Amino acid sequence: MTNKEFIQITDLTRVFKDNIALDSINLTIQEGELFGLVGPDGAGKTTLLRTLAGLLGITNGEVRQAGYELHKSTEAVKSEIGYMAQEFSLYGKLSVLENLRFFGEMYDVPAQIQKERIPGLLSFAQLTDFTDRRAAKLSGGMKKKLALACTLLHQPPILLLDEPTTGVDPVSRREFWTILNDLHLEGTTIIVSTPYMDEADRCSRVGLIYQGKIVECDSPEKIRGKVDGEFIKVVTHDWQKAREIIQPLKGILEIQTYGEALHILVDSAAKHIGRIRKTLKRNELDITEIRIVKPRMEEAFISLIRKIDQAN
Amino acid sequence: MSIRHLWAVIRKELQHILRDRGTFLLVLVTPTLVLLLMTYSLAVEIQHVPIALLDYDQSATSREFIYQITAGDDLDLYQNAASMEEVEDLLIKGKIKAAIIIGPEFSSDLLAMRGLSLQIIIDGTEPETGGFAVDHIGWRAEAFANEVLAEQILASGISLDSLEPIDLRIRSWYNPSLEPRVDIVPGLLSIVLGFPAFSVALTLAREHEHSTMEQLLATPISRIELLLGKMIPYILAGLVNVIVIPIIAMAWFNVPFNGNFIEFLLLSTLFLFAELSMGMIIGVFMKSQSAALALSFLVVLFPGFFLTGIFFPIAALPEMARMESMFLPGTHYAIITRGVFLPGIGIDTLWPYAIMLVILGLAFTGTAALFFKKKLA
Amino acid sequence: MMENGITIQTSGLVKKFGDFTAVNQVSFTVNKGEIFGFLGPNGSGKTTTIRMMLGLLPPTQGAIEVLGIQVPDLITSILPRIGYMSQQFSLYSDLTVIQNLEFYGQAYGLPQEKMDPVIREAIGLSGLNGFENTPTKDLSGGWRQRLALSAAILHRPEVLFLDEPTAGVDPISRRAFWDLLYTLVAEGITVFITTHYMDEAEHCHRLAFIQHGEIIAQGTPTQIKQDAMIGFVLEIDTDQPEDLIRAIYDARENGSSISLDAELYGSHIHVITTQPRQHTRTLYSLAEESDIQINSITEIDPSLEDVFITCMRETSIGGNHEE
Amino acid sequence: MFRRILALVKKEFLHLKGDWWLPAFMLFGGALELLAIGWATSRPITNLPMMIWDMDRTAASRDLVISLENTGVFAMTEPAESMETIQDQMDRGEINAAVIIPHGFANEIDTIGGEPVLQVILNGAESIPAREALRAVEGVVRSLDEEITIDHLGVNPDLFKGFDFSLRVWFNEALNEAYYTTPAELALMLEFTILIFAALTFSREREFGTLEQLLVMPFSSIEIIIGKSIPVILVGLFDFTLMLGVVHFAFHVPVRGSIFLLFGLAFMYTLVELGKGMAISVFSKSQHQAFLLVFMVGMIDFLFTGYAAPVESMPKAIQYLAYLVPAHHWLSIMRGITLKGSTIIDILPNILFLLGLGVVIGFFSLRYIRKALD
Repeated sequence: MTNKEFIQITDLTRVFKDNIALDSINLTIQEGELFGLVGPDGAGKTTLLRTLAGLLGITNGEVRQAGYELHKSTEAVKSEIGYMAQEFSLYGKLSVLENLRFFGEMYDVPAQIQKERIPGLLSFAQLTDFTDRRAAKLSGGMKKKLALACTLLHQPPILLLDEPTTGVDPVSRREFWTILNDLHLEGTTIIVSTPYMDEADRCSRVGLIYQGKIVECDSPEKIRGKVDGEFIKVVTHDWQKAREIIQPLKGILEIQTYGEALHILVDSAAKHIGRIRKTLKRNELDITEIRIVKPRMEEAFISLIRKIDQAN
Repeated sequence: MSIRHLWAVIRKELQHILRDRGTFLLVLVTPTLVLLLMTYSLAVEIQHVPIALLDYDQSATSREFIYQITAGDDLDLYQNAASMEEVEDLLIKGKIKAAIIIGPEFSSDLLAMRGLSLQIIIDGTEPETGGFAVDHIGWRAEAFANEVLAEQILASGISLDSLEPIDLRIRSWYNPSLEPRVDIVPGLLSIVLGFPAFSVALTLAREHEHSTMEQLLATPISRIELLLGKMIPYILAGLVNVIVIPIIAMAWFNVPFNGNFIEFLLLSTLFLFAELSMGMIIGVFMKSQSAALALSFLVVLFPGFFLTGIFFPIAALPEMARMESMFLPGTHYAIITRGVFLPGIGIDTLWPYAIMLVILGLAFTGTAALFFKKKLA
Repeated sequence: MMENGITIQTSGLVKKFGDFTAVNQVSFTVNKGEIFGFLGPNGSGKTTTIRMMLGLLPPTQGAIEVLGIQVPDLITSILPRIGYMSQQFSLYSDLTVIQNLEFYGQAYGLPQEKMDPVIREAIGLSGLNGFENTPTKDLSGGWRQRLALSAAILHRPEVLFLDEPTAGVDPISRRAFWDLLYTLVAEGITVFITTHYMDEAEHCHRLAFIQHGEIIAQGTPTQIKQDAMIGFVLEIDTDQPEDLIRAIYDARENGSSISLDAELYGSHIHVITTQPRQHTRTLYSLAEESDIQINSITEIDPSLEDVFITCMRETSIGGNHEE
Repeated sequence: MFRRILALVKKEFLHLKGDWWLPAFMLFGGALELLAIGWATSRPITNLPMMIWDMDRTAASRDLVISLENTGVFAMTEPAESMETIQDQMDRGEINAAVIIPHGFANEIDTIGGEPVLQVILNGAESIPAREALRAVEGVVRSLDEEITIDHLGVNPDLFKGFDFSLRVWFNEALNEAYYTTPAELALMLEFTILIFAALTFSREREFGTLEQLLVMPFSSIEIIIGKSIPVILVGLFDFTLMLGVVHFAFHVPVRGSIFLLFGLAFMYTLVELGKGMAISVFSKSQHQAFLLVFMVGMIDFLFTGYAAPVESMPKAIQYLAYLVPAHHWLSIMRGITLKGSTIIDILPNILFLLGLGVVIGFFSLRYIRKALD
């Protein structure tokens, strides 16, 4: 089952007029992977997903998915894929149930099987009580869950989700990811793009795409490990003053604010933690907490992008 | 082609129309309502045309003449003018459409058989009413003159009949009194049934504007399925009007329907298919509703009015316009509707036009499908 | 007019749509120079509240004062001092980047000589250098969001209402955006913001949680975290996270006494618990039964997101009338 | 205030720029369409297919056919040999008229006191060409009548000449069809252009959700209305100028009255229609709906303009209603100033009505729009 090469992208290039949106991308995704696609705005995430879904032509390169060559059998491969567009794209005037049925028909799911699957999907998406509500009247999170349910009705082996949780509240977001986790556990191959770095952390592998190229591709942990330097977390009663004091110190690479907490990026934590503590004390600041913390995905993301920018 | 895909799109589209009450009502009612309004406005029988009289003669004969001129419902005496200036003023202000100037020698000339001292002035800005006035004044004047002259003519040994020797026997088939509404109602059908084409163009453009197209394109539906599925609900909406309009035509406007209704439904479906395919092409090319709308006006509505032979006979159009009219489904359908309503002929005679509709429909749908890429860019 | 430094004050705000109460007795004050976060699930009444404060919707009951002016009656007099970025895409999609900005500038009466530098700055801020003449419909979601934000602050308003300004924006831009907000706040601007990013919420001075149209918690992020008392988060490091989480789910379904709220985070599993010691032990034994190797279990701080979710779950999920 | 309005105006124009179709239609569509339709329809009806069944086959019958052909109204098809052919062609709508010349037609003409019979069959399924055909046939027969009578009686042909009344056509001496069709078509095109453009102003912003943003900007509702109006007015007047150019230069329709008066009133009319269009726009929830409403309203107006049928001939109630339709007065003004050379006094009633309607429509639209915006 596992470790089969399910999606294979070779030298994929897509050019729009004078803009290279995808620049010879090579990527292999195993069956059953939950693959996260992250990258700055406009890096090519949506273009890549749309291309995989057969919505955009290929300028150069090859894509093989579930045994199909994309450019040869664009239509046939669509049955193997569940694609969820970034913008809400269900029919607002149709009810939850009608939307589900519509996509069921589109993907040739026999009526009998639709009947069997729909109750499951509804409860899965926690929409059982809203079957007759028009999609336009659903809250943002519910819309997204409905959209996901619509793409799942034909039980596609591949799921392509383009920023499925943007604009969704944390409760719904967590529910959404519970669903994705369940699908992942059932063996569906999922590619999901997201601007939320905590979501990237939930993936089995993360690809960082930048300027149309995959610049990093590894497990979340390994990516986090690629941050140069270490983070020291400091909590004081006056973060603004603390920041002013620490900023000019030697060896401080960056300070990030998290409410009252400061995350200080240094080349070596052991070397600096004592000095920071001393300096703060000298300035009569009460330290509630000071310790070394692991970099978050978000920090890794920023640091990696900056590194590339500097290299250019 | 998968019937299930087709049906799903149709059902979705129907649900969409039905849910939006305002739009639903408008889509369904517009054709019939516009037809009613237009029939009323176009099939008005000209009457009560206001005229003025300027009588320089002021004789018993001229007064008798004036009495006869204004006796009917066709011409109404608006004013007895006292001078040419007054006539002029009335014409410029549009109060009257024609004026009759009775010369000072009107009665003496007439009695001496010297001629008719009569001048008619018409408002050339509205030749419909102007021409009407001329015709009617002319008939009356001729009859009046003949009457006055009859005695003298008889005295000179000429029979009155010999003044009009040819016995012109006019028969107007299908519409004995040439009432405009009888042929305008069937003719207008081809215009008002084109309205659903606008809706088709708009709904397709709307899917683009609201990015529902992206999701739709990601499904395995084929282009033809999608296009036909979008079209069929509006064909159905059109067919509702095809059923309602003949009933109104017969009951309200007294227009005969002599043909076979089932055949008429079939032929109307062919027309709707061809006409809506035109809307489809527009929808495929125009990615915004406003542009789709603008183009529909330009290529569907106005040519539909002027180039399909409803108001203006195709035979009289310039060569190029006649060519263009052959590509308009409305041209062929106008012939069909008139044929089915009035002479009551059927498919056995009308098949060439039916075939034209099918060819146009297929060609338009084909073009739409050809240019409708299942890609976003 | 703004004596005590209060920029926004609402009291007993109620909005009903027919039988449905979208906002119920909402009262809060926002001080000058403060970033006030307004958090709640989709459909909890956030947008309705913002719309009332901007005079777009008349409240059914209650009073609103913005910049010392009664809303909605006198709203027009303060509109030039307000900036607003709506949740919906608030730019004209067929206009280019620069045309949109120019329109905003002119609408807010920016003098011609200031226009150029301000627009230049806004373009730099949204990172759209080189895309000045691109129609906004061709921009990616995150970029559009950034542009809308730059447009909303183009005229340097005194109060800024932001309805999910950073939805779909990448972390780098979000960070730049928050840096900018801090700069603005330092200049004395007041910010009223809704967001679904809980890490952003931690940047706010004060927060209010809203659920079903009612405010259920208010205070600084730290206060709220302390008040919520949700317990601890255990992070489990294992080589077989999928297998372990399946085992946890199975145990829960079999009605075992251990009912744990567990979630998969890549190669880690997070478990929220009030009894960390006991559950650590349970987890080890569960792993042993299923023959799974646990490398380590560490206690980590609950994030504001964990707090938020717990708060919301307590008051059940629903509320979905927002359109 | 002025700068803010200017900003809105500019934005509205930019919307047009983005999509080249729309401005092309808005600015040039009317003029082009007018050119095409005017070209196609402003000509006398000619070439009506006519079928002759000549059973007589004499010089006289051939002369008759030639006179019919010489009218220019008819185009002769293959001659018929039987009634069935005529029936068939008529049913198919292939011919508009048929003339049957019976045996002995020439004989009857030659005999004094004879009764030559001529049968004419008209295709009533197309009443407009049928009437035209009838008129032409009657004309030919009348002059033939005259000839025969003169011939039989041996009288002076001038005797009858004096009995023709003299006819003068004012304002359109040459009976140029374009004179009456094109100004009316111009008036209608102008109405539709303004209505559509005005109807899209708000319905579009509402559909895209940008209306909310517009409302929180420091625009007063009056500023929004003015800002959105100016482009419509400018486009309307531009269109009007262009179309007037087409009418004047391509169709040689004179402008006999004051052109300034014409432009002044065109401006006034534009405002009135604008008010209607905007009210529709605010009322509609989507562009689709706005468009359908414009269509209905436009059609109703069309009914009352008097373009297709004289208002005087309609029932009294409808005549009064017609006074309440701006387009009705506009058409009178248009025809008056271009063809009749009307002065402001001549068309004063129309102007006053238009003004009155403008005030009423403007007042209610403004109130309605402001209420909807606030």
